[in-house]
Amino acid sequence: MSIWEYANPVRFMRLSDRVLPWLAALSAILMLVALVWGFFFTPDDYRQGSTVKIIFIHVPSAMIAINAWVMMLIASLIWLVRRHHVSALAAKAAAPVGAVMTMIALVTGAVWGEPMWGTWWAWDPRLTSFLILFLFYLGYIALWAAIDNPDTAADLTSVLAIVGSVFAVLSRYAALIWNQGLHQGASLSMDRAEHVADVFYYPLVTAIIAFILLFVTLVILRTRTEIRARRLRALLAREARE
Amino acid sequence: MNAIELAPYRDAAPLEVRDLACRRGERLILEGVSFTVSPGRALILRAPNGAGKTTLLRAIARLTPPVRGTVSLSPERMTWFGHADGVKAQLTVAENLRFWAAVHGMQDITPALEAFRLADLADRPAAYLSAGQRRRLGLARLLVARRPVWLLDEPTVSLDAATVATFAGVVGAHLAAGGLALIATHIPLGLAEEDVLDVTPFRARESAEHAHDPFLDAGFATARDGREEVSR
Amino acid sequence: MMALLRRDLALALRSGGGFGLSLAFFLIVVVFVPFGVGPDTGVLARIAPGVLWIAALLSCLLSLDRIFQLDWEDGSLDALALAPLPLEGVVAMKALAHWLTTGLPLTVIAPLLGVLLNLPGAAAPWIFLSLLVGTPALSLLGAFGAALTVGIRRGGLLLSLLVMPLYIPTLIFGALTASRAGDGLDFFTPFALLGGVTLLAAALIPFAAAAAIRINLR
Amino acid sequence: MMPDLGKYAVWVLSAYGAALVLIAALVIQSIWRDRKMARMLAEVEMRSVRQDGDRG
Repeated sequence: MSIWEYANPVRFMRLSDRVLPWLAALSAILMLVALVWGFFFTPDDYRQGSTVKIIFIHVPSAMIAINAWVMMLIASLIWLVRRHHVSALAAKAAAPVGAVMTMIALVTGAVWGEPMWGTWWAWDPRLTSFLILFLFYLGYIALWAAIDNPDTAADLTSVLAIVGSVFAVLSRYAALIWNQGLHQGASLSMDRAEHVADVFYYPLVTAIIAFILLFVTLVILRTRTEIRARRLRALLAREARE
Repeated sequence: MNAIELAPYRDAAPLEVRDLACRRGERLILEGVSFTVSPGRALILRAPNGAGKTTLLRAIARLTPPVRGTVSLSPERMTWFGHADGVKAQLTVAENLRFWAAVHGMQDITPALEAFRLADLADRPAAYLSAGQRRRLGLARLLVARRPVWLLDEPTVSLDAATVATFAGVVGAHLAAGGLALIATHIPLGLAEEDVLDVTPFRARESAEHAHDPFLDAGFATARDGREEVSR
Repeated sequence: MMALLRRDLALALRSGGGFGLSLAFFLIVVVFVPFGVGPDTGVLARIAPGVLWIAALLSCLLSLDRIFQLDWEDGSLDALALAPLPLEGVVAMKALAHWLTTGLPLTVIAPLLGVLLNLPGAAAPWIFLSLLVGTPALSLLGAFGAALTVGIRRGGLLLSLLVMPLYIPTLIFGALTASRAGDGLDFFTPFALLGGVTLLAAALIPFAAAAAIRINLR
Repeated sequence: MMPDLGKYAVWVLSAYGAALVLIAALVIQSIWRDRKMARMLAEVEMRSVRQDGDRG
């Protein structure tokens, strides 16, 4: 059996029904562990004081914000090429999650920025890029909502996701050139010793895994909702015909 | 009435439709549609509204890609005329027609104007045409496109009897030149070369609709109780 | 293709709606800025390039929904889809017609309106050139948004929401070119990138927009 | 129990608070919508099963 079998809505519903409770429990536990660890059991940073604790929300949500868009792009491409309905609906399901993650990254960034930089909002390239990403999410969600025929909506939003990705990347570089920012460099890299001390590194990795699990859980849940909505629509249309 | 004569179409070929299945929106409307129209013949599509005449024509034109089946001729040999006539009110009659002629690589629009009795109105802005004149201008596009296959969706709606006769004459000339036409209409054109196809029998069966739409799959009913199934 | 361009130009000029309207809107936005920020010429001079760019961008948005909507409603788009022109060419020509009737006139009067904002003399030619190079991208991206929303009734607001994020790189590079020129700084990098964005849009958008139209015609 | 957050307590707490509220809202909305959709679907599903029976 190939992996594409799960792209069949019925199979997806069956499998996700079995997996979802475990996934939800695991992500809830891990999220609790990560945030409790990060909030209660990490020391203050010698420069940033206790504000460094915000990193355990800020960095994971920012990573999800970007990767949710990447996932939507990939799911859209799969839909355009292979016409798997679950793929299109998963892209639709991920958009609000990505948008909320972007908002969390922006809000925590602003709250962190105020004591550190002395301002809630700086038009720093990174913050600006996330704001732009947020606008892209809004447009994508609005286009899904505006089109009545779900297959047409899936096609058009996929095209938008492709073109949007190109211009989102362009905007990122435009923002870089436009303003060389205050923002510190990447907090996490392959060569971790250079950036973050171990006391922060392990809870941060835990938090990132927890956010990834939360994202996967929510996307599966919301995809199930979308599949049900499609099923409902199809049944009602059939009734109307009889 | 048969004063119009069209230059014969080159390499006339029959339009063969085999086992076509077409959809409108998410829904499968027609399946198993097969027929052949030879050059020089017109096929009248007959069916109640909503049965899928427009859907079938759009599928043959590949505007809506068919779900299944084959159409022997490529859309490059077809021209389409639907409910909306594509006439621009701000342009004159001649400008409207000259545009479509240029798009199709044609120069001379006089025969088309004459065929539809529009020659006197050539310089009038389309905004000042009567509904019937406007419709005739829309139909005149068929002649400047010079395509052997005409797909016509209710072309005679809102035409008076005289104009229907004019139009029937033009279609007759088109057929005489080796063209062919598919016409969805309620009003008989009274062409000598017409066959009638009732679309109703091709309505998609429920089982086919279910096979087409994965969200109508019967498996869903059990998927609801997925856990039960696992325990079994 | 030229026939299509000629027709769209004739339609835009004769219907009066799009052409004059976006110029008037441009003028109004520029005039309103001093009312909002105050008459201090120093402040106005500093923000002038950005204001002119934003005003041009907003004026461009006004007429976008007309690019495909009318042809969609009257069935011309169905006929064009079957015509011997590739739909990608149709998109490119329609974007060009939109630019000739919107972007180009805006570009021409922008340096004149710059006078109202006390635009530095050194920046005036670069406002003109940056708009000249950048506004085609606005028309192209607008055509893409119009193609996406052509099947939606009252899609105008949605169209703006979809298109404006795509305008960000053009806006940033365009305004940066003009303002850096005004300050006597190096403006070659943003100017080159502005041209790059336009070229990218010209290469990518006709295909994306044609795909969107085909999807909408189904 | 509460760690000493020093002078930045307000900021840290509000960042955590805002993030948790947003996440909770998203989770609750997702669950609520799924439940609602499942309920509506079950209703229609029952109806169509009954109709299928009539037809059979």
